[in-house]
Amino acid sequence: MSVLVDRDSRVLVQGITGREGRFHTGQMRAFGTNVVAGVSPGKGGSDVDGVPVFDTVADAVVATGADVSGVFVPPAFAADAIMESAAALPLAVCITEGIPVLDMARAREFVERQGARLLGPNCPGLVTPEQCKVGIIPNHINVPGPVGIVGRSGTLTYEVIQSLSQAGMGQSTSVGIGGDPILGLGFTDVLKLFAADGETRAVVLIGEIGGSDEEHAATWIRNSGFDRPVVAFISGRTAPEGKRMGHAGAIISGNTGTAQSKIDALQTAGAAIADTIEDVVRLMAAGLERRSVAAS
Amino acid sequence: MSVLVDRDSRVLVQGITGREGRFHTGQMRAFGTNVVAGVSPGKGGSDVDGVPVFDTVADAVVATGADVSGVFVPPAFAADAIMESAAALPLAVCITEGIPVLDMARAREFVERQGARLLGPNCPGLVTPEQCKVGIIPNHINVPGPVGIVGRSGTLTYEVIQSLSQAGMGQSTSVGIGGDPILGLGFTDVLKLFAADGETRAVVLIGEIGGSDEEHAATWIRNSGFDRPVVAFISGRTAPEGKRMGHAGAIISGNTGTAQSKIDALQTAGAAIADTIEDVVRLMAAGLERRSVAAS
Amino acid sequence: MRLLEYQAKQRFAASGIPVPQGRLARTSAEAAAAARDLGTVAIKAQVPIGGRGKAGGIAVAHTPEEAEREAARILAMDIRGYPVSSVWCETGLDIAAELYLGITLDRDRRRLAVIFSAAGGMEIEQVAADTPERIAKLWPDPFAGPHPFELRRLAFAGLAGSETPGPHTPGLVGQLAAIGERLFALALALDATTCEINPLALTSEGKLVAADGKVEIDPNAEVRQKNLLGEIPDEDQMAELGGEQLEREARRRGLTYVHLDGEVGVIGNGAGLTMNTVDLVKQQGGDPANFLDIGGGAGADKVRNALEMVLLDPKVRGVFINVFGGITRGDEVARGVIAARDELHITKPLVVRMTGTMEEEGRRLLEDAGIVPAKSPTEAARTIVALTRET
Amino acid sequence: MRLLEYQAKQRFAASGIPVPQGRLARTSAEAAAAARDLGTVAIKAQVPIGGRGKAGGIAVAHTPEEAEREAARILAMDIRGYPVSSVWCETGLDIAAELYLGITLDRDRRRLAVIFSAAGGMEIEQVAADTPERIAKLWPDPFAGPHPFELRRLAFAGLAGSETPGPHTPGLVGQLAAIGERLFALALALDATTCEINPLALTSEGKLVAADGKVEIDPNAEVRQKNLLGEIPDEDQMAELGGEQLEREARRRGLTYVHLDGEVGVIGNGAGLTMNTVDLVKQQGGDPANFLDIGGGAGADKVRNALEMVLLDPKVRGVFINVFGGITRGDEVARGVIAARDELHITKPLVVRMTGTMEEEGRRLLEDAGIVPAKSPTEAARTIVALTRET
Repeated sequence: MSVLVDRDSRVLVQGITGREGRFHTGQMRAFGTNVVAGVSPGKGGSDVDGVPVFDTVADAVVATGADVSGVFVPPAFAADAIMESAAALPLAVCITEGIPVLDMARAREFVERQGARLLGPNCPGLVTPEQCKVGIIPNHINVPGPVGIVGRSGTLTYEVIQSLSQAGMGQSTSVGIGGDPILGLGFTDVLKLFAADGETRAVVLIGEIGGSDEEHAATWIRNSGFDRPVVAFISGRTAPEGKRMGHAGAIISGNTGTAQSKIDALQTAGAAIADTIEDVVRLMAAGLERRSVAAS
Repeated sequence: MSVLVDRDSRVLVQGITGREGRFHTGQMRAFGTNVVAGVSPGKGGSDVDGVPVFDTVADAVVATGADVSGVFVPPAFAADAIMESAAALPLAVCITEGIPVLDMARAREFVERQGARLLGPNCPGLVTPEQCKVGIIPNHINVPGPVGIVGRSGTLTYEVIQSLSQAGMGQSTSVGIGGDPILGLGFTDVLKLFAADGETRAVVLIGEIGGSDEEHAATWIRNSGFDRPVVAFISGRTAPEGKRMGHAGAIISGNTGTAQSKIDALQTAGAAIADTIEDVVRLMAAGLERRSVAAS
Repeated sequence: MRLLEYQAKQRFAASGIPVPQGRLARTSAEAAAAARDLGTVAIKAQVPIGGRGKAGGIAVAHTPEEAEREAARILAMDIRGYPVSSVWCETGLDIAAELYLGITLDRDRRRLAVIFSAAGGMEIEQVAADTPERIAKLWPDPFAGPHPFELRRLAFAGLAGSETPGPHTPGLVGQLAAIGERLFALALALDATTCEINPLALTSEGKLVAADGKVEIDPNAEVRQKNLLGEIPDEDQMAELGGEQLEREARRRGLTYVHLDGEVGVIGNGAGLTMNTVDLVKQQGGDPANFLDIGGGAGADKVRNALEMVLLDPKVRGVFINVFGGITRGDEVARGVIAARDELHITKPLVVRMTGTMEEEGRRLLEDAGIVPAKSPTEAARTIVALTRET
Repeated sequence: MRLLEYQAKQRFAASGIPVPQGRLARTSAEAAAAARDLGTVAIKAQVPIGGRGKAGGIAVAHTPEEAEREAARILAMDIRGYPVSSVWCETGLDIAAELYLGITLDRDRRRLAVIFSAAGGMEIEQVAADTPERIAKLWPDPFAGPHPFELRRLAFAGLAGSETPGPHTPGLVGQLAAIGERLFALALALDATTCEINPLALTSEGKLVAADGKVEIDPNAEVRQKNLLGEIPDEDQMAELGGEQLEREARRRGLTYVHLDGEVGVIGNGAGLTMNTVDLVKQQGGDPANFLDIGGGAGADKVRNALEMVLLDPKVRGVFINVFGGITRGDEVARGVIAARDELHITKPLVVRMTGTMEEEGRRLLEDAGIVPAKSPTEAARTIVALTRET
């Protein structure tokens, strides 16, 4: 089992004729992802390494039944691409970094009204090992297994995947939610998906300073009675405080957002707190052990 | 029985301190309507002839439980007043004439998203005889009975109410939907409400040239198997054709909108077509007779 | 309110929609000067109605002398009741294809619709009737406006099946999406219920240019548009609805008046009731002179103004005033009728049918003033038709 | 990017938000001239940080001579690392009350929030902490913006319980709704993540005036804002993030750099990984010199630029480059590191940890160039800390 994508996912790539789009289409196909279509306005009717290209997402969905889109479109056009995707299919995964935040506020609202889902932007995407990858997570580090991973930082998520895989702990699905101020799926959304997935036996949550999504996830874990081991790793503990955004920012965000507030909240919710990647591996091994003892 | 308003309706008046708002609040109360509150920004805490005034609709709803609003606000501010109402209570009745049409396109969308209802704008409102009146339909012409009335033209609707009342045929509810290009409830919406009201035994539909709401209502009558007698009266048959709105208007509206297309559609749907108000009375008497014979 | 072609094009240009270079001329000398600067020009009559080409209101001039001659000829014309007071002198375009892009209010969808077709030009309505698949439509969210992806989809849909230009004509869809976005923003900014570019010319260099422009402003928004737009205050420079002199005068007076060319003047409150009053006069064998709707909540002044207006028409032999008061009050109407009769010394028959809000007060005032109110609208119609026959 | 006070106020004024009359002066003579025209003025240092008042960066001058003297004094200042290059000379206000109106990005709600309080001024954060009921908030639909009724509700809520001004101070709620609508539109037009008026002064005549202004532009939107705004291209006139010279230089180079004042240079890809790299260096007993995130998809040029930047800091004794390739490719990173070392003649120790996309190609390039890649991030951290201790 897995969350969001699996071997039946039919993936479309928006921006397939761009440098990144083309390269990572190749990587995704090498991984085994079923890339059924690409979209590049004005290039409909052509193909990229055998993948048919369409002018619009709507056309591509009608022709190929695509149900997930990977968005590799430059920042100025990416919010529009996300909306185009959300108007036509249920899950958009946006890799693009640098999208203006007010564009994202609108795109996010649009996605919600459509009843669609968005992962990202500025995220590495997601992988269900041996089944489907959408995004840019390196291919060779993923091994199937019982651990669900959800992280804000892309590269730090890679570290955790790799370390767990090397230690023999495979993943159900690894999800990078991205680090932008305005995101689609957040920690809590992904935890809920893991909670509904019988095969995900434990979860790693990789957070960082800023925002309060980790705090909200901690509250959800506590209130929902989520019963699987959670290992949490928060980066940025020695980083200096970010620039203040004037009074307005302080009024809105209050005291949340520091590494300590996140660690405290997650600890209170029963998560094991890792100080290093090595800790993540150790704590997860212990968690899985405990859980299999409990289950036997 | 009745539709939309009855003796339990708690009515609020937006613009209660204006000339029309104040006068018609008096008329509504004389009718027996339970006017529980008025709204006039900046005049919260005062009262109009004993009706408490609030600064915002939200405040008024919290304090008084108002569930219908009559909007008597000048055209430049009326769309905003409709939205304020729709954000806080389920039914707004907008009397105001002359609201810019693109303001209404937005207000209409907002009302729909809120899951609220709007009657009007530029409409006379509605009356459930001896129970509740919201709007400006003259008080003394309304008599309770089995006929549901729905009309676009306010004054023509008054004519029909008065003539039916004088002929001894009372009304369940009389609803004026208004004549503006962009409206809240249309003919079909009100017909559906009448269909769900056991006490409404026959319906008068008062249409006029322009738009295609009468044609849509005819289609609905035919397709839904609406089984009660419908008498239709369409005004503007001798009026000259309206000004053309360029190619764009012709492309959008095609051949609908003439009195003849409306009469044809309603006749095909089984409605009796009245040429004069006297005809309406005669045909309705016949319809009610037939129906009571069928019921006995 | 309809903008003249040149006013529409000035707005297009300010919004970033390409238009041909042009100059307004109110005299033939100004047209000659424009031709000296611009070279070969089309001279186009500025009137707020279509069909001016067929009427001879457009000419091409290759020299300043020719421009002067043609402008003089056109400025002397009267096109379907509109005297031509200015011409627009515009450089020609090398047109490869004529497209269509328009925005209009769609009552059924309760939104503005954006319409696009690769088959533009004067036959567009025929295209819509015969091959509706060549017409692409979009109904944008009224708060968000059209998203770029929606405009691209509209463009690809309207170009599908077209050969020249086809959906992959380089740069075409991008230009269409940009122009569509700007035209929609302009329609919102102007409170336009119609905002149309036909033809939207594709030049042989592959550029889209608005070769004509039609903009109608929502009458309910004219007050705020006059405030916002400052530069369209001049009534004689403004486009007007309707061609007849009486309708212009009614407009000046702020009245909703349609001339019908009969003998019975008709005044009602509310469009439906007034239309029905016209119908009633016809049914009784009379010939309505006009449709005049005083709307909701009219006071005595408006009623007086309306009566005066109706009687400006020399063919009118009597007036039928039909009022069912809701927001309009009987006493106010009565006061207006009495004031008008007395101050304007009206001797032609007046039949007043009045009921509804403040009905009793109104009837009493009329009776006191010697005007007998009619009992029913049908009776009133019968009476006025009889009285106007007699005279 | 933060606008200076006067830039924010110019935008406010252009949007119809009242501001005091003022004039920018870059010299004391210009300040004297401004005082001659405007009378008594406040002379305010234009620096992109708060606390300038406490630092002595604001003075009131009653005469041109006083203005000249005070301007000369302030223009010679350096406020928390920012040399003062201009002062804003502004007429005083007769202030009856200080209100607060701000717009900021709310990550949790994923929208802009509008915040209003009758209790404005420097203590607003304390008010928010102690009496949150005095702070009213609104999260407008990102497509529709705030509706007037929502702004009125916000205003009445923020004024509830306040005595002076109270909710029924004549004209106050209307002014607040208008200013709120304009400020929101301005935030959208500027891509601002913060757009704040504090204090929003209520004058003794009952008019609201923006007595200060703070506007932060979304860094992701700077490109399009520079295009749109034309008039803010001048870097030295522009407000900048961070006070240190190195951070300015990094900004000039387009790099995300935070100065940390230690000895180990840190370069990573992705904010999370880079923060973790900083954490790792600390955990190994080292002292990070900086945080430099090359972001996603950096090519060889960006890596070279980053290395050069880190080494501009004379305290840096060695650099730890930590790259986990996703969209970033190992071969590109390797090429950048090698080019930088060769062309800049770097002799300080470099430890490169590289894995992920094109990892093998990258490792091979590094090894061929004589740079040994580290096996794990922890090992790499241990190595760089050891190497920088030795030197």
